[in-house]
Amino acid sequence: MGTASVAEQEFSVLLNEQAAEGIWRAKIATPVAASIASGQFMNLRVPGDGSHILRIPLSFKHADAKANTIELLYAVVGEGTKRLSQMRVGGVSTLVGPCGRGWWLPKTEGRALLVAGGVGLPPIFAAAQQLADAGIGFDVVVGNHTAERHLVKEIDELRSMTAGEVCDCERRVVVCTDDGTLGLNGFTTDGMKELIETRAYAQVYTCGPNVMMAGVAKMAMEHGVACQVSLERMMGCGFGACSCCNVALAKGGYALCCQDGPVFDAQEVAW
Amino acid sequence: MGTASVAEQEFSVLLNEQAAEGIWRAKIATPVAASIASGQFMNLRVPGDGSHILRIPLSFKHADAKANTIELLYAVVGEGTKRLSQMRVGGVSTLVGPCGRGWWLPKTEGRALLVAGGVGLPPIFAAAQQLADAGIGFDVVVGNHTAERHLVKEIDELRSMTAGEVCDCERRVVVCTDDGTLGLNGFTTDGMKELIETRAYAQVYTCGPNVMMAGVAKMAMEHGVACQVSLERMMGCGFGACSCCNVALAKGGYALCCQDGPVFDAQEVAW
Amino acid sequence: MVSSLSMTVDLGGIKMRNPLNTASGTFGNGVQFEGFYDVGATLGAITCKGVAAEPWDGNPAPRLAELPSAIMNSVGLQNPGVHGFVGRYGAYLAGLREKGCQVICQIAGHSIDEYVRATELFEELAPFASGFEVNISCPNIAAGGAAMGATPRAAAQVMAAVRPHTSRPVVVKMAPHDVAEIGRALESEGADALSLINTIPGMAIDINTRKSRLARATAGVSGPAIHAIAVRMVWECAQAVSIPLCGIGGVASGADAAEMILAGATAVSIGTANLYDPTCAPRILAELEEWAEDQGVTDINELIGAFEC
Amino acid sequence: MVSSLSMTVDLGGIKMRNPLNTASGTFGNGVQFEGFYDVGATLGAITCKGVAAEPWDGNPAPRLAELPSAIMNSVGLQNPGVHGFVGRYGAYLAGLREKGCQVICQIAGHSIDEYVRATELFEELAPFASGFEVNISCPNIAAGGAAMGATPRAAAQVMAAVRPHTSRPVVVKMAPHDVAEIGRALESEGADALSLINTIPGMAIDINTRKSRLARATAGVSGPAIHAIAVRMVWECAQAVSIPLCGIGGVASGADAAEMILAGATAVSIGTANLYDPTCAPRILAELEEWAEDQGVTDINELIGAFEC
Repeated sequence: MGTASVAEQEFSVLLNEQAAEGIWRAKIATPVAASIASGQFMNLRVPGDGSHILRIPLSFKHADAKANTIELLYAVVGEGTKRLSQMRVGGVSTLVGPCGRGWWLPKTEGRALLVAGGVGLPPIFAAAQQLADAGIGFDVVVGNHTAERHLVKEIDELRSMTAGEVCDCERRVVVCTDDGTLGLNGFTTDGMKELIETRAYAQVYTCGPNVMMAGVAKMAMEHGVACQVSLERMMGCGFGACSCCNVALAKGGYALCCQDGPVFDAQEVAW
Repeated sequence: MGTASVAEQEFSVLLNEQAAEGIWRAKIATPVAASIASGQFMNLRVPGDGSHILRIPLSFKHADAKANTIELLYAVVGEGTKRLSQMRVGGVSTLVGPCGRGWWLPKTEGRALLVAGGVGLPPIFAAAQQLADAGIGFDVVVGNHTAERHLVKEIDELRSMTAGEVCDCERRVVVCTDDGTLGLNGFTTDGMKELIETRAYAQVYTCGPNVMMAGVAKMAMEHGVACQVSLERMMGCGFGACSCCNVALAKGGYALCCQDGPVFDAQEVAW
Repeated sequence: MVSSLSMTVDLGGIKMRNPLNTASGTFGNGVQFEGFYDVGATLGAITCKGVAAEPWDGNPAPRLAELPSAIMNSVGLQNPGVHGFVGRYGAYLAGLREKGCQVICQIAGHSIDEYVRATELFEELAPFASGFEVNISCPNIAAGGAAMGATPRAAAQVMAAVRPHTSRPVVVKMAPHDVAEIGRALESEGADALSLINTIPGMAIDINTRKSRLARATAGVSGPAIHAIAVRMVWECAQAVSIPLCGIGGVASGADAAEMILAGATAVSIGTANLYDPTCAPRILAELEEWAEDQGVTDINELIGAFEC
Repeated sequence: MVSSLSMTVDLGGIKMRNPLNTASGTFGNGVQFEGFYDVGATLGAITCKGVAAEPWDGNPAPRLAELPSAIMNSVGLQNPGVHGFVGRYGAYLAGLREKGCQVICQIAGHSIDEYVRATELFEELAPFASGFEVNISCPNIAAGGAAMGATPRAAAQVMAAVRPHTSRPVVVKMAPHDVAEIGRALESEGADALSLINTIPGMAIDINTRKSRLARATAGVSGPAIHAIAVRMVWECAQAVSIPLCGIGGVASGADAAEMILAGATAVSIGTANLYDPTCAPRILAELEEWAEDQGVTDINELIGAFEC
């Protein structure tokens, strides 16, 4: 059972500030930084309101195993993330993790294409780091509704990220907005289209709204490229105890997002 | 209906600090300061924890109608008062008030005896101010388990309070502790005994633990002195809507602490 | 745009200007809220505290405990009897009627005879009553109360006994169990409407004294904690009967009220929220109107039972 | 001082080292919690997820909603069938037995025949099972589930059918209604113990789409919000039967567990709290022991049903 190693850990807030419209950037100190893998997630308890009993599942942007710190990016969408955004530097609580199954490296030689929509960026950023560390080249498509939602800092970091990478060809980072206020005027699938039709890829990695991932997965399969998707579900526990976060499978039946995912082979999922 | 004038008002925290062991002193700005009378109370909403839906009924020490400020003293006993003690200066919320029926002046000529036990001090302090303003002489007995619980500032203020008072004879302020760590070693009833046996009183005012008030009321009646008691009950609303804060009456049946009290003629109450 | 939206509903003959009502026992008799807002100009109806033919003292203290997102009470229908009630509140309640707010008087009893006697007295003394709510589900009284509404047969007997004594609309306040079966029995005996749910019996034990935290062993749980349970029971009852329902249970927002309406409630009562948020009714009404307009209807009645299964 | 206190209890033949059990469906099959604490060395028993003779897919997504101080789920007993269950978890569960933690396997079914078939398979394939819990109260499956436990007669039929097929202790998981009457019926058909309550059916409606927030119209409410209701039902059931009870419902602290014991529960299951506070069990056990010592008893059994009315 991969989940048997999930533990409860303390965390303390080192940084917690707005990064873009509705998006917050945080840095926490926690021992889980040493064991969490790219694409896995944590389930955070945000103290304060006893009427909201569930934890908040969060993917992460970067984990520093030496410093025992984790960088987070999260959208303030509901009551829980609002309370999280109000946690002060120095505030402490607990998290459960490392949770689930993360990204895996391409099974075949070649370049990777990363497609991030909205707050799907953090796990995509972690995948980029993983690829860079493995010396695998990649291109990135980052999409948002509008310019104000874009995480300029992360996009710059994606452009300059080099750790260990053997640069077989120049990396392309395509930014798009639904309203054309920044970069390509269109959806991430539009940005993905021109890349996948002009470059060869061994693997597509994607995270974002479900409808976007469905489109990305479809396009990847049409081009015969393997595709990994990082799914999001409301979760009761985060470690396989309650079976509430089910994901319908193409072969029928369900998998659990928290335990069998959040990263799935796009072909396994019933879109 | 005296309760028909109860309204919801905003309040903001001007001061909120520890005053003694387990006791906090606060000052709030609120329009209710202009209308609340000595011995009445407010029902405060303390923001933060949605799982605790009830407000917190609090008596007060002093209301400044010109400055629209109210001074509070409260014991941190439960989850609600703990959250209240964590409210920062500048924090805002709402309160319901003015609630209930407060102290009334003695119906006959003469001196008053005030007996406060533990956190029963705030309404007793308000009564002292009311008497002083009316030029009525009074003595005070203040009791606590131990010295660390005593509110030295308030005791000094009770000694020096003079506004309008015609000093027919020197005021006595008797401090007692159950453990003898300050003043008289004994209960407030011990302090009360020597006063009521040596001085003539027209009215006794008391607030504190129920068992103490029962003893004070009994002694007052034995000496033929009228006695007002300020009772405490858990409350659902604070303005007579739910009938949850019932007080058993000597004649049988019940009154409501929030509407018919919190101040009662001791003879009306079934002790 | 509110002008183009009709909010009037008909609760079994009680014509309400809007669906908002108050749960008996959480609203005093209205006058306690006049300092918070103009009751008569705001609500569709108020339901007064339960009243019996003769005065009741109610239960000993303590009557209240706080629970997670809820409270528990065992007031036990303390009331001054019909004569005392009419004497104290009659003039005020008649004034509410004049302002367009319906007044529902709640009838309490320990036995069928007492329900009948109280109904007779109300008929005689309460011309201001728009209709009556028969409480056969109070969990906090020894005889009568919930016992009278525990089975379809017992509930039907009370309704059958009360029915001949008034021509005004009769609503029956139901206990939180077997609402479909009991609802059908009440409808067949001539109930004009049903209100549900009453509080859910619970227990809170002081583990040090081993005694109840309240004076009685059990008491009624109410508040946001029971809202989802109440919505489900309203939906179950709506499938079973054709008379209108008044949805009650943890309503603290326009969204909560909208859920009740979608589940099949014609009217919605605000209960426990009146106690801790006494100005909530005008806000809830505004939120409800805004929702109805967002739904694109011109009449709130189009949304009653519009839940899509 | 813990050494002088005996915490062992007997749940209808299932000898537990302490009263702590886990509510089926909130604890996976135990192994998911090994990273939080040593399950086998800590708990008195675990109750596994409900398993049927053949695999079930469970309900579509979404299966979960958050409510005030509660959650609502409609998992619908997704399970791999007895063969799959034993294959995946048998070795682990046998290990728990060796550590002194009892293993209660939960039996699910859509019909009496399916309950019987699952029982037969467990008898054959699960030597590690200390006993069985028959789930006749799952609110989230179309056939079977709560329907099988809705009436005393239906509940008794399931128990009567299962009883001959195992000599191991049989606990029956009860729905949150009519617990006295149904409890007596189950006792008379040979149930060794009863566990209550299962989740309380509720509804949460998305007022914009007019559809349920979950894939099914209704789902089961659990968590602190229902604790007081559960304690009351345990108390009602304890008055009605002489077999031991396992108290379930919103237990999140030693005090919550103590209330269940005082109300008449021999064992106490931790449910929803396992999900949001997965390390709570050792803490709750320590708090329970501290309370028992404060009460001055040398045997926790002295406190079962010690509520003073």
